[in-house]
Amino acid sequence: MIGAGELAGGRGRRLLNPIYYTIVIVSSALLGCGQDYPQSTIDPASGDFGAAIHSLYQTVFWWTMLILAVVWGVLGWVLFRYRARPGGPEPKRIHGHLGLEIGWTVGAAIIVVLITIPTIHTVFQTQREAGEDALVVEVIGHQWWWEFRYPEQDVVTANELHLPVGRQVDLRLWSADVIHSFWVPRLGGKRDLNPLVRKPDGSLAINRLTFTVDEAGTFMGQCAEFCGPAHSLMGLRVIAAPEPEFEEWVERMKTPVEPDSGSLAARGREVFMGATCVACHAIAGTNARGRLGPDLTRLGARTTIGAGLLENTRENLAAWITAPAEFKPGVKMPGVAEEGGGFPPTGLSSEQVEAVAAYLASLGR
Amino acid sequence: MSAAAQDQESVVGGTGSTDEPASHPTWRFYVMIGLILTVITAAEVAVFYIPALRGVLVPILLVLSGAKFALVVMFYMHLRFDSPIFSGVFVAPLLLAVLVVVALIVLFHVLPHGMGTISGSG
Amino acid sequence: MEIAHHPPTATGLDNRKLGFWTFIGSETLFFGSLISTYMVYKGAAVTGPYPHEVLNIPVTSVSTFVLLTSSLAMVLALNAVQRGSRAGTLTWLLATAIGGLIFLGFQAYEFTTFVHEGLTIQTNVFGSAFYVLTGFHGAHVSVGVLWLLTLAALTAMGKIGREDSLKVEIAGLYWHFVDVVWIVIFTLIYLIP
Amino acid sequence: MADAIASERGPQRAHAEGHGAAALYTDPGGLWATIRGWITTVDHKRIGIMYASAALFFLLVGGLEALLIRVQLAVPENDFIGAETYNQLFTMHGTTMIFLVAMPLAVAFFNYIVPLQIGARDVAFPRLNALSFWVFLFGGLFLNSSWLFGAAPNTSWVGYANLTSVQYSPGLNVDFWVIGLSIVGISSLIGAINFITTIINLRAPGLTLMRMPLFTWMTFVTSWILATAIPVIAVALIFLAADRFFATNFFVPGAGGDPVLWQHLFWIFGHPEVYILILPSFGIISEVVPTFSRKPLFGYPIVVYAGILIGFIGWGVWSHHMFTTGLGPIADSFFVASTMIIAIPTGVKIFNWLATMWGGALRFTTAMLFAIGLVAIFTIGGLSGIMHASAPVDLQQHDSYFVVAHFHYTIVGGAVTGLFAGFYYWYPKVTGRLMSETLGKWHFWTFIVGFNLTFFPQHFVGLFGMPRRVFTYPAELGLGGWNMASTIGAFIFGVSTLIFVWNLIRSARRGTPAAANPWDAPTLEWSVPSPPPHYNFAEIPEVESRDPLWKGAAAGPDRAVATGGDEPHMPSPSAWPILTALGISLTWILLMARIWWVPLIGLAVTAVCVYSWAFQPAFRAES
Repeated sequence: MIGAGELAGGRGRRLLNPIYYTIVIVSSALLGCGQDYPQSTIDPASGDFGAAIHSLYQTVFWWTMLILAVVWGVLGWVLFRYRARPGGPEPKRIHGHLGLEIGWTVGAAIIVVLITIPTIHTVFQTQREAGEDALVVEVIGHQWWWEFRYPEQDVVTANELHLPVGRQVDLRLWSADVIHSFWVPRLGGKRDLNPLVRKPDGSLAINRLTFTVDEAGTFMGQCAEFCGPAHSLMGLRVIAAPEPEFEEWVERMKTPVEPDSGSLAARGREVFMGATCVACHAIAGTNARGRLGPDLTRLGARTTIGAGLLENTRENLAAWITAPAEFKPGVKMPGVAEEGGGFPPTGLSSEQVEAVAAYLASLGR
Repeated sequence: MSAAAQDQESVVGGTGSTDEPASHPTWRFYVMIGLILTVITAAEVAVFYIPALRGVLVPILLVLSGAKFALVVMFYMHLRFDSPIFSGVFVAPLLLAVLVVVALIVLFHVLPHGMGTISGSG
Repeated sequence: MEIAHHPPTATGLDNRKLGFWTFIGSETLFFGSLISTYMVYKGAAVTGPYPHEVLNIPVTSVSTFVLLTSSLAMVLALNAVQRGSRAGTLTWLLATAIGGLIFLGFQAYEFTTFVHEGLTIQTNVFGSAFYVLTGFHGAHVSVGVLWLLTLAALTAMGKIGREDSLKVEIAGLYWHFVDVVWIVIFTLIYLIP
Repeated sequence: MADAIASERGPQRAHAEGHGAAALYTDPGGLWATIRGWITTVDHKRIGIMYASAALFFLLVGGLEALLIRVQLAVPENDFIGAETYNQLFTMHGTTMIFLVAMPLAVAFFNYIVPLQIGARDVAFPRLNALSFWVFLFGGLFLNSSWLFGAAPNTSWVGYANLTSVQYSPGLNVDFWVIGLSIVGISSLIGAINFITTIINLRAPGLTLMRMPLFTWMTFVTSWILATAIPVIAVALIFLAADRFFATNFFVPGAGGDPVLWQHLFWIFGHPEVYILILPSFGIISEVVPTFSRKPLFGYPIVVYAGILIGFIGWGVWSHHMFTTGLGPIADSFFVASTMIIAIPTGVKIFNWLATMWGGALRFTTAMLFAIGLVAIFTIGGLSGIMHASAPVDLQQHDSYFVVAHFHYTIVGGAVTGLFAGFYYWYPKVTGRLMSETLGKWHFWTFIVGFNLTFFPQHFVGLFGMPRRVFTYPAELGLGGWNMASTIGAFIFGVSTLIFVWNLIRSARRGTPAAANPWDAPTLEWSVPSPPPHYNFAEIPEVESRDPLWKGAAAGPDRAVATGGDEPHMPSPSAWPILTALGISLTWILLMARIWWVPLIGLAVTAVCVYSWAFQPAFRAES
């Protein structure tokens, strides 16, 4: 079991991580520059789940390296020593040696057992029940974005998962359409989001994932189960912050933002509320209560739009609203001139688009 | 028709020979098996309607139908008298099939997937 | 289909019979998968009709009995052809085929009744799993009936003699296999609640 | 070196020339007679050649798809091809390489080599053998015809439900996939039953099971896996087809269907499928390594039992493909344990090959180089396999490029490398000429460089967090360099494959003529002339040991070739296999009409063909 204390100071530990160290040195030598890998699985600096997996990975890694060294060593020796030489003796035609064969069978079996025991230990450790005071977040996969619901806080958001540092989280995962998979490599392994299926007792089966983040920061992740045309563009970010900051974020999410009257944003708000936007999108504190698309509450505060696709700027918002399919193939959101997801084109003028973009950008304050 | 098959013919189809009585059952024998099969089927249906046996219904039915299965395969399909190779090429896959059925029942009903649940209305 | 001038096989067994037993072995996995699916989906149907509302045990018991009896007729046909009795072969082959046809008649009756009661292949997972499983079994029975009728016709034309008993034997293996599959289906699908 | 071997056996050359490839593989009466001869052939050797040719054609198609994939991924945020085309490419690449290349290439060897190795004149059911091939070919062509409609399958080779449902994949793409695979599956099933019967029943006198060549043994095990695993995927495909064409609910969550069932059924087939791909190559190199070490296989019984054990345990490990599905810790642990167990027999085989070479006199022919390449490269794939057999570790590696690297190391580094060894090894038997060793060495070394440059970096790409099946990746992941290396490697690999194909074509005409046994190999196929006469053996040999030709006990060429009118009577050609194959394919394809009775037309065609077939005698009096 890995305690929280051992997990502190991720950066420092990375230097003590021989596999990471070796690969980065090799890759730097080959590629000519130092390189940072924000989605690395062998640099899980920031949580108990990732650390447990990584420690197991190291055990397995070194066993396999040992086997590889033996096999390649013997192979190399054999190829060198026993190559045919002119005039060499005819090989002795031996058919086997029971002792040797039993030897390497037992040897292989012992290594396998030595890998299996810690594996099964970690299987149970990483799938243990979350504690009573864990933060519950419902993670719902959609083609091709993430919905995050905080039932205890009564907050809904999309594509950026805010978590408190140091508090256990209890993710409850399922899908609204096809199978997706939640994966934030630096926080730990992935878990599928399956469509809801009735169990024999009448309840609906969901998946769970429990871990604690130990370091503040932004962690990149993305869908890891092929889910259709825009599977590659279903990114997510986990934003971990100290508990007080997280509480502040929750409060902000529950406080409606009113654009200044007469501003472009105010006009945008009018356009938004009168257009098909509200059929799919919700903004807390307004009449927009659609549930088919991402919740846009405090959209302006997000770092990206379109599930990690574009930087969150007013220009990008306008471009996205105008023609989302140009950025994301198969997207279910209609554009100004294209239908999408069964909805007709929005037919907004470019001024209206600008106004809506201004309104959405203003939701960050 | 290969020579081998003809050889077989003389063993399986020969009449009047008594040295290997099991290898060519008479029609009476077949009828008897048929009667047993019918009786077992009747027993299965009867068991189904007896309320007192509800608790042990499943094991009883499995045993009875297993018996029927074995009777047909051993006697009507002649595995009992034929080359063990035929039994081999049938029984080995049959065991795999049973494994698949049992494994899937366990994986869906005993250890159902999904590490948690939400209420049915959700 | 074996090579006529090939020397006796390594095992002394006929290629066709061995190949056919292998095929039957393979078929156990086919029906095993279909049956597993039915079992997996037991109780998963979200809307009715549910199995206990439509499955008719008495009627199916009768059709099961008919199919079992046809298996008896099948071994008697084999017995007859091995004895060289053309009349006996023809009679029992036809009896087997008629048994199969009656069974198919029961299945047609069952399917129509279910559809009237609102259970189609599209209604729920029970309907899907039930019709696909029993439908594939029924398709096997149909192929068997055609096969038996072909053999009967050949027998009537005098083209099946004692030396051809293997042809009847292999058709018989198929028929009995279809029968044992039904034994399993009847128990697992109809009788076990 | 090979030339020297060939000329050493001067006395046998006369026979080789007397039965030149040209005489064996053309029919008197010109081009049309030859074409008719091939499409109606029931000769296992011609069918083997057709399997290999078709599979090599699909290899070029699948390879081209791979190169397009690599171009798209060469740099981050590339827009060379769009998401939709990319998704079709990677789906078809996987489906093609597994079902239309690796499997049929192995079957090509089963066809050509197994009857010769066991001293038989043909397989047990020559016409069914032809049917297998034509069904495979039609299925493969149908699958690829989807490109013409711009509707190639696009939901990956595992086709996970419920993405494949009509609701989420309304186009024809998945229709092509489910129908194409169903047709190809029928072919594999028929072939498997044929080879099981052949190997049990047609062995020459004295060739007991424990004297059978390893390649024949692995063909036997593989055929068993096929005969038992194909029905499971068939059922899964039937469910998917029923969902799509008849609106059933097998994988519709809202109606109680469970997409996870698809995963189970798919992998119950899919994991044994891995052994279907690898075991034939294990068999091939278990022939090649002893021959070129001039030593019998070390621990023959253990290698045989290990093969059987792999085939059997392979049935109990499927859910290790589903560690992220959420099966719970008990099921996960079970599948961890069973998967770990299967590593043991695999490791044992590796050590037995090493021990075979130990103390030998190794001749580094191209065939031997590829066999050594298998031992070296497959080991990496096996070891990365152990990594993700460890379920928690797999939670990071699953569906990442690490897995892509892993299975290319096993399937290309293992299965395909073994098949290459088989080509160089048995080519002289098939054509009467050796493949060029010079081109062979070029092929081998470009393969080693290209393959490893392509796939080794993908381990890192995966460990650094790139999921598979993505058409693009953000530059900030820092993976551009590794991906570029991979792409360069892929092109080297492509060139290497072209060298191989060129070697195959060129050596057929210009290769050094080969004697009956150019490698001084121990097994029966080398006792007959190269190429063998159409009846294989004039007199069926008697076998007294595992290495009949090394013991000098088996038939020499004088017994292998019939003189005058003494030729054994072989089964006659028939057009019914190809016509029946058309009927079977048509039945499936007509499902796309989505009208319930239309496929019955195909069924009727099939029925007519089957009846005509059944009443056509296998042997006809020679005219």
